[in-house]
Amino acid sequence: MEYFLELFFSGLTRGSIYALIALGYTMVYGIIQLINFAHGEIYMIGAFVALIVAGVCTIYGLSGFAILILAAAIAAVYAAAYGYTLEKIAYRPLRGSPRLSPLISAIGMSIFLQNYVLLAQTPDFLPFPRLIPDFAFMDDVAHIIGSPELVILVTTLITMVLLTLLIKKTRVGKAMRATQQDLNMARLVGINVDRVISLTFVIGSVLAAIGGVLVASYIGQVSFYIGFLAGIKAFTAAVLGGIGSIPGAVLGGLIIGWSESFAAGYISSDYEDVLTFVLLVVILIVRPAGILGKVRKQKV
Amino acid sequence: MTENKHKLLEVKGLTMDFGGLRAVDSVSLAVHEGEIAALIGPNGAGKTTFFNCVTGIYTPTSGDILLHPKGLETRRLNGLKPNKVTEMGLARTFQNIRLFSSMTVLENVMIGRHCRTRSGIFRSIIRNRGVREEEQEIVETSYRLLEKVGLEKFVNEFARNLPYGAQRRLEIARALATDPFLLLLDEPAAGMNPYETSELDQLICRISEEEQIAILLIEHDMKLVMKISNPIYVMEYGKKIAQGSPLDIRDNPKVIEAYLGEEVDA
Amino acid sequence: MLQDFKQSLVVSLWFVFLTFPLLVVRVNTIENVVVWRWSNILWVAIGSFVLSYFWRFLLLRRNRRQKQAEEGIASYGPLQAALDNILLRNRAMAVLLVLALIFPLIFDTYQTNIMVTALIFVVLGLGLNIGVGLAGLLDLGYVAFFGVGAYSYAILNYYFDLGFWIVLPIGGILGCLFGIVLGFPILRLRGDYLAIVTLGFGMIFKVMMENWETLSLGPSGIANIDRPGFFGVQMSLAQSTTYIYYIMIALVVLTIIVTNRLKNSRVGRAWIALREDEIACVAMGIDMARTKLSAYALGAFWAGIVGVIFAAKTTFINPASFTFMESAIILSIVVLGGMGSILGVILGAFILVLLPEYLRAFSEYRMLVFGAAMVLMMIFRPQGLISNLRQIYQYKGTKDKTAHD
Amino acid sequence: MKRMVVLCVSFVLCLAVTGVSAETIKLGVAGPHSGDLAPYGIPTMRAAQLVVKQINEQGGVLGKQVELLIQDDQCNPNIATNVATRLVSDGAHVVLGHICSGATRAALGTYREAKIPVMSPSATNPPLTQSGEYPNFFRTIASDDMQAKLAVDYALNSLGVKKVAVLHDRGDYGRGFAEFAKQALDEKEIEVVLFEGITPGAMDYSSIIQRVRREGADSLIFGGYHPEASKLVTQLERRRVDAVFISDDGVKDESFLNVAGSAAEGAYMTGPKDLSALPLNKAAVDAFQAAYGAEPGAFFQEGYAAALALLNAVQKAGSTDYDAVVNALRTEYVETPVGLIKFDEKGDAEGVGFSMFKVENGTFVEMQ
Repeated sequence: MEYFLELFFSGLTRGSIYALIALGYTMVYGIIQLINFAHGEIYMIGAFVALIVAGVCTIYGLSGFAILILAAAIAAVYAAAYGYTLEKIAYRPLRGSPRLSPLISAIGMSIFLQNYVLLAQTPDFLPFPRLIPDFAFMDDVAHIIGSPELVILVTTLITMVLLTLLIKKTRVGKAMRATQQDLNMARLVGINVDRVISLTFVIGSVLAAIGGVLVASYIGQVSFYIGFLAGIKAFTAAVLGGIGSIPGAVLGGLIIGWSESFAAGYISSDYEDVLTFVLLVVILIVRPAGILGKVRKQKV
Repeated sequence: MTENKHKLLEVKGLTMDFGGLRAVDSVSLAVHEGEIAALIGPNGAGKTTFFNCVTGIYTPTSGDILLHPKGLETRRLNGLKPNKVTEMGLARTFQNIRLFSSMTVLENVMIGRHCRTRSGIFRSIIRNRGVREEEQEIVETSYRLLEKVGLEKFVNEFARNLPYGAQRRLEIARALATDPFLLLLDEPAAGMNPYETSELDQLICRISEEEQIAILLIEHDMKLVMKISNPIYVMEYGKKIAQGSPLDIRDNPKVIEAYLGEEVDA
Repeated sequence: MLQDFKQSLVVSLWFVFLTFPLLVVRVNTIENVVVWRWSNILWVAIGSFVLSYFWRFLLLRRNRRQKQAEEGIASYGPLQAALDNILLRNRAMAVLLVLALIFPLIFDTYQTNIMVTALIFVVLGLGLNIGVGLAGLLDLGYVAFFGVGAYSYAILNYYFDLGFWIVLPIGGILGCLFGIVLGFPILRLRGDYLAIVTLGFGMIFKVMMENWETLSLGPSGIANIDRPGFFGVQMSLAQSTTYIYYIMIALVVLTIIVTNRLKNSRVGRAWIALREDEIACVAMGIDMARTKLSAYALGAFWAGIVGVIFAAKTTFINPASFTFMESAIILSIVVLGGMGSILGVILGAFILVLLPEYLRAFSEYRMLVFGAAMVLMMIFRPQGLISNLRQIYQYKGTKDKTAHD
Repeated sequence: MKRMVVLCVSFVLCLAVTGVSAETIKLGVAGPHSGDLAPYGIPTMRAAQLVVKQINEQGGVLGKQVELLIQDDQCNPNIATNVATRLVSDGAHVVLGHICSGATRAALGTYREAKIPVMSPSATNPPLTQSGEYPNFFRTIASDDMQAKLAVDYALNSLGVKKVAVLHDRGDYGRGFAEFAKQALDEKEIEVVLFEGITPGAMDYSSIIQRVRREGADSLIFGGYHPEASKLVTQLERRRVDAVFISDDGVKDESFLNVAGSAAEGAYMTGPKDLSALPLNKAAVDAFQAAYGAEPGAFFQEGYAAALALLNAVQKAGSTDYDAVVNALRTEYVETPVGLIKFDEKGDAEGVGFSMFKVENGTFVEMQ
């Protein structure tokens, strides 16, 4: 039972990070039906900026939990800026082009950003300063769930609640939902669709950056390459849960996290990635709309 | 008067549900040899859904769609893939034009010949005489069809660069290229000016007479419908509410009620 | 004027802000040093200022072109016009073929070897072009089929000592079979889902080859694969490189002929129609599943064949040779050259393979430039460097009709 | 950016040198100099530059200047074969490289055919020498199986382990190490409770660590590099798993100490014997620091040693004739930063050895 709990919590931790990234995919896809392939790189840039802030602070002698929050805040700002610029440069000029065009543009952007960070910074792994303290009250259960995991879970939870409130309760959220329903209709009723799309990218990027900072401080290292795998896993999560659906992204993230964790714990970790993709193919064949997604009938 | 003619398409109690919504509710109709039948009704009455069920794009919830090709056995179309339906001799056009926009006008029509020709990958690579002859046959037939719909001067244009009315006629030519015996036209006159519309009704009549193709069309332009089609079927809220000759339909109180508030050109 | 200046200034400031942490600060948390590269601010500022002018100019030109196209004014570059001239085209091709044939006699083994790599990518590009360019099926795991071909030769050669010429068709057929088996369940998926699933296949292939030690010898790879044989003649390295070069030339010519014929055939038209509009396509009586599968499997076939040659050329393969990076490079070849355009893809392959090879200084920025090029091509020149040449049809029409008009 | 400049300059220098003197000894240097694996290739390239500069200042080899031919293979086997043909075409007499085992294997056939001696500072894959297929291949680093044997022997004799979990990163190097370790353990009939690959770059490895605990392993042998190793030891500490961490040379990196912090304490790993006390070693490192103002990086000493050994062999052989050079490599001892070495019949360096290291108080301490 304890073993099960251990795996359960490590799956939950991993899954909640996937969920944070998956939200960005799902929100963007919901509005402009585009796989934002470069979203994983935004996550990586978030983590990298946080590393730079935290690194500079520690080198100049500052340290502690507050630094982490500062780093996360700056990382979120930068991720948002990158997400915004990304949309403006690589996707906006391609609205109304054939479906393949923005997708290829997204792949190009992903390759570009990865190599940009590689060349601007370093191809090596860099250590991320340890800023999450070990809480004394967690001591007894630390072998099941440690302090960093607790921080991840709590932060993710707060973020999700805030996101839900934003989407359900605010004017902006309403505009986003309307745009998701029908972009042209939303434009007709006076919603500034361009701004809504930009905002979606910004929100998605902030979520990814939060995920990036959490992971970086949890595993203690960052490299230019971390966005690729995480991005693919998170996208799979979004599809699994039903792309376009926000609770779906969270559910999908958790399912992927758990399935990886339990597979590694009970079966073998040799085929961990294979498992994710097999899951994806099976879901797409059996239920193309995903677990919580709505079937959209194509208009003829 | 239609009883003694051969019945080509027979739809019985066709019903189509989307989730909880019943878009088409047990509609029956028939199209006979030589007829130009029309399906009319207010927007959202389920006409296009009806077409989509018949042509295999949707699988209907219940009901029967039967095709009686002349001299061949009857086939039930329910759940058949669209390409099979087309192969059987039932072609269609689309309400919101669906041309292959970056192919030329001629190539668009040539695509229509696909299901009537046979060259596969290997023969296309070898390109022997049979293939070359078949290819030439495709080109000639397609060009002739373009002449028929009056588009031969656009033959090498990209389909997307055509004027609106010409695009609609190109869709008809493309559908004709599949050698149908029944043609389903979804709002062929939508967006056309009066001159184009009058050209179109001549074209439809010519197709019906010269090619011996029966036609079922959805149309909002009442003048056109009343002029060329008989019988007329009327749908509202997914149900068939009337059928008959143009005269019957014009005086049918149910139809007038359905169109109340809608513009009646007749 | 002032408006433009202001706009560029804003862009420039924005990019300075954007690149500040990554381009200016370099923190090394291992040795605890921070490097401040202030001069980079200047470069970014100037660069983005100038580029923003370019960007606006290009966007403006693009929109103008689009409008012209809508009004039916065809804008043809001189190159495109020259290519449309059949006589000129045939002559150019003859010259190129002769050049290709005498290449190894003029240049040394190294140049020939590089050329072989370029030709391998030409065939890969043409193969992927069938799926992506013609049928519109974005395949991000194309390298897996390449790997299937390479591994089939390596394995058959290692365990059964089978020769190159026997395995060459087997490699192609195996690639094709894998294409069919993998393609069957997934081709119903919409374009972007297909992309991500094929990406998954590419990764699964690599993991399988890493883990399936008994078959693939695991991550350390298979070495000492035989070079192609020529009636048992012992060949030196230079000779066998030249030999492989000619095999590749033959394969490229074959691929060009085959894809060109297919493109202008009933099957090829169906692929293009499928790319344009799936629903209209099935309504015209085209079997979607079969058509998609044939495009996918045929692409896989070429990858399989050329995989065998790749294994014979390097004489060593390991799973690390078949990563997403390779798939991305092949895709950029197709995108850069021009989707659906055979000539474009060939040009794309030469640019992408030879440029980093001859411009060594550039090789570090290779992937950065490829990525940026993919984005820019999509925005400003979606048809690629050389757009698809149009087939010209001969038709007579009905005489009396033309007289009547 | 600086790297870029150095590359360019060295490239231009090469061109310039070619133009001036026709009669030179050409030393090819191949390895990853761009991309994500560049940190493994650049130090060797710089070592070669330092060695050549020094030797040329002292009058060169056999009275001729030494010319460097630097080629970037990006650790990609296909590019490596192209690079090899390039070096052969350019008339390289001896080649220092390649860095990755895969690229080395791919390129070796070409060099063998052209009769060029090749020496790698880092390719540790055992078959490279042991298969006997490449008589032209030498290396200044010990092979994986030696490392694995050393690690296992140490674990059994000094640490007294009973139940071992073996993990690897599925890579060429890591998996090789893990398999040799398992083989050695099987021979000694020690129970291997877990043998599995982990995904490099995965978010975390806590599940597999839970599994290690559940299987009751008292030690964890890992084959791979430091990024994954630091994640593993961190999880071991966090999850309070009481297992000794034993790994390979790929983990013995400053980054490991920094990333893993306190979790690294008590971890064991193999690594080349600490020879920093050797005067030549010190001189090499000092020269590097004078030129670049930083720590040399991975395989610097081995690369330096290989460059010295190759040029020394040419000097001793009296010509660049293949047989003479190979013979010199096998018979003549040479003083290098990794000690006084010569090469055995298979091509492995005699006198290059590995030691066990332990992390104590944030540094690597050599175990006797």
